[in-house]
Amino acid sequence: MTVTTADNTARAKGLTALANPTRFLALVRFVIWPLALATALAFAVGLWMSFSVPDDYQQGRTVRIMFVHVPSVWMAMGAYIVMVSGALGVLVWRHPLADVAARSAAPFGAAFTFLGLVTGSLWGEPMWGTWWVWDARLTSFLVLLIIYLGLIALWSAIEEPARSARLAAIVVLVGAINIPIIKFSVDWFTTLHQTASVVRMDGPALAPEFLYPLLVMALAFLLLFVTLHLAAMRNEILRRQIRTLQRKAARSARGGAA
Amino acid sequence: MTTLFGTKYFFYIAASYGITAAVLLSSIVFVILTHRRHRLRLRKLEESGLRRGGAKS
Amino acid sequence: MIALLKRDIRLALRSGGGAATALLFYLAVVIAMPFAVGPNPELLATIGPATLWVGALLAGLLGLDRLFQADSEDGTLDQMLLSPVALPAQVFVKSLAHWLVTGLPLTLMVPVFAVFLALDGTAVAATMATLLAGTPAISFIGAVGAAVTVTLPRGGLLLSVLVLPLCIPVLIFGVGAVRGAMTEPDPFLPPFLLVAAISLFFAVIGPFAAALALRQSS
Amino acid sequence: MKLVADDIAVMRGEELVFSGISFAVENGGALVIRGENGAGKSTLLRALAGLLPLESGKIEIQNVEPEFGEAKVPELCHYLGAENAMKAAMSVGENLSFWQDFAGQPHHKIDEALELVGLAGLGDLPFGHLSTGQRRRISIARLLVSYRPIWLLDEPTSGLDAESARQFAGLMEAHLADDGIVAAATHIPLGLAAAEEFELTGVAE
Repeated sequence: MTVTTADNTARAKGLTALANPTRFLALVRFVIWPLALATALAFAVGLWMSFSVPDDYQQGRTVRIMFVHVPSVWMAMGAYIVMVSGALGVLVWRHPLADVAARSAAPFGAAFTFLGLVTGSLWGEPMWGTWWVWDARLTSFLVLLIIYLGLIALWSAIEEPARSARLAAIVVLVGAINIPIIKFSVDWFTTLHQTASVVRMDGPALAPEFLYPLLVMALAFLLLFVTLHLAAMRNEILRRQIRTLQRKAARSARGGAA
Repeated sequence: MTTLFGTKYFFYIAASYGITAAVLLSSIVFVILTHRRHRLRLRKLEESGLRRGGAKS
Repeated sequence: MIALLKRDIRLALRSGGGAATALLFYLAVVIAMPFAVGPNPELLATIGPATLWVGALLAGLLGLDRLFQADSEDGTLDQMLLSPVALPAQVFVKSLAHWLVTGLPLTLMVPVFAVFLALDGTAVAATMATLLAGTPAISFIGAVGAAVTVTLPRGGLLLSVLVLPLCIPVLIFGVGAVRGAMTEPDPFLPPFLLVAAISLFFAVIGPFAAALALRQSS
Repeated sequence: MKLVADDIAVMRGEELVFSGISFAVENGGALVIRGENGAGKSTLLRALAGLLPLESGKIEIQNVEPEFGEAKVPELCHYLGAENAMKAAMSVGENLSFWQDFAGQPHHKIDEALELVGLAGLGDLPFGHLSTGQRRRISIARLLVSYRPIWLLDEPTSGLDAESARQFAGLMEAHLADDGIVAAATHIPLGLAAAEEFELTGVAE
């Protein structure tokens, strides 16, 4: 079985060749270790660069938090995009792995959103003097976190993967339609209550020596997400196989149909 | 690099990197552990039940 | 279709129906606030509209999980799925019935509650207007949550987690509009129109998404 | 009119419930679907009614009489499920008149239908106060208040005593005489004169 050297961003979702789980599991086993290596490498370089960069004259040392905050925020949104494409895969193309992809992306999406919130609040604290300020970005990420947790609860609440796939896909899409509305209302809400100093989360136009570490860290986060996502998809497929075997064992224990 | 530790911001930077590392590492560990657990249960089921397709991992 | 609307309203008004409980819950929320915050009128006046809005949102969510679950349990949902009438239209009618029985009465009760919360004329008018425009959105978004959780035993909890984030824009613009009416610099009309726009938007999206979800659970 | 099932297979969740099922029921014909529970009798009826997607094969109505136009299968069927589809808080009359308005094609009047199931005069009694047997007969009355040529019945006589079961058999005979079609899943004999039997053996393991 010749596995084309799929580069790490070629998700299994789109390729119909990978529709059946067995070939997908083989691909994951083939790709997972090089990906893990690349992730570790990217993190090493990223961290080294972010610590060797001089202090930013405006925001003092805390700008280093940006190297962690901004990639988390990007990946939080990236995970939701993965879920939306998974949801479309389920509802439109009925791709068997689409739900597996969407379902395994959700926990990491929630983790990155949580990280975005924590690092954002840590970054702002010196300026604002409090741990939480109803700043537009932080607020919309808080709402995104609730949406993620709701989806994770929905996926685990419904026993049958076939049904939970389509129901979760509907909620993912309705959520996706809502995110711009929420973003718009939160921006309006926060600009109305003008806080003392609005911290510009994505920072002023970044001087190049800040941009490179940021991009490398972002790449590291992306590689990590891809690796974890593929591994989580593998776990999900194994979980479903276990479930099928258990039901088969239960049925044969009942003597089965005539 | 050394000047970094003396400043009052050190706490915030350390905290944010620390929490990020904690969350990311725990996700990695979680994924690996569930993978091992599933493979174990799958092997146990294999002896008794019919193997429903899926690569030998 | 009209029959469905009439039946649903009649059912909700009957003793076991959700309408009475939603109104009582709303009363409880509004009464509790002054006790929690203290009696001084200015403070009450500023948080009055917010209390009425949050109460309306929570009371709306309260009755939603039974919107389809009752029909699913007694077999009526099967008949709805079979009927030649388009399912989204039926969901629209059921959500409308839910709004007529929870959202509307809450709005009409605002002048009564205004007395407890020391609200003046403009505040009452603004709150009623925004609630009238905003509570339908709660019913229509809630219908999606109700349809998704129809087969789950404890669906109510999951429904609130799924629906609450989607209702936040309605809450923000609703209360924002009322504040706009009360304090001079802030605008009343733009947020008010946005609330109405959101309601209309979900009057279309909600029933289709809910119908799709109901089809999955047959 | 002929109700035709052509090599249909249905999945419930991830399990294949049955496959390769084919049969046809003519006007005035009745089909009794037998099989122990779990063999998929209810699933087959729900698939016929269009409540469940078919894994393969197809269900169609052949040579439909012109007066039905090109109505789809679900619009030509009455589906009587295990549940009675009635609201306990509403009276019997309100329930039945709701179903008459909702389903369209009014057939018998409410009181007539109540007569036919032997519950005349219970119109304004809340549905919740009835016994299981009476409730079942009211849900049968629902089939009478609006007209559908095809009756899909899932354990129709559950909870009925011998007398009401006989009465129900009479109603079905009347429906068949009126060129209707009946497909019932049950293991209690329905007492119908001419009824094809169909054994559902479930999936060979």
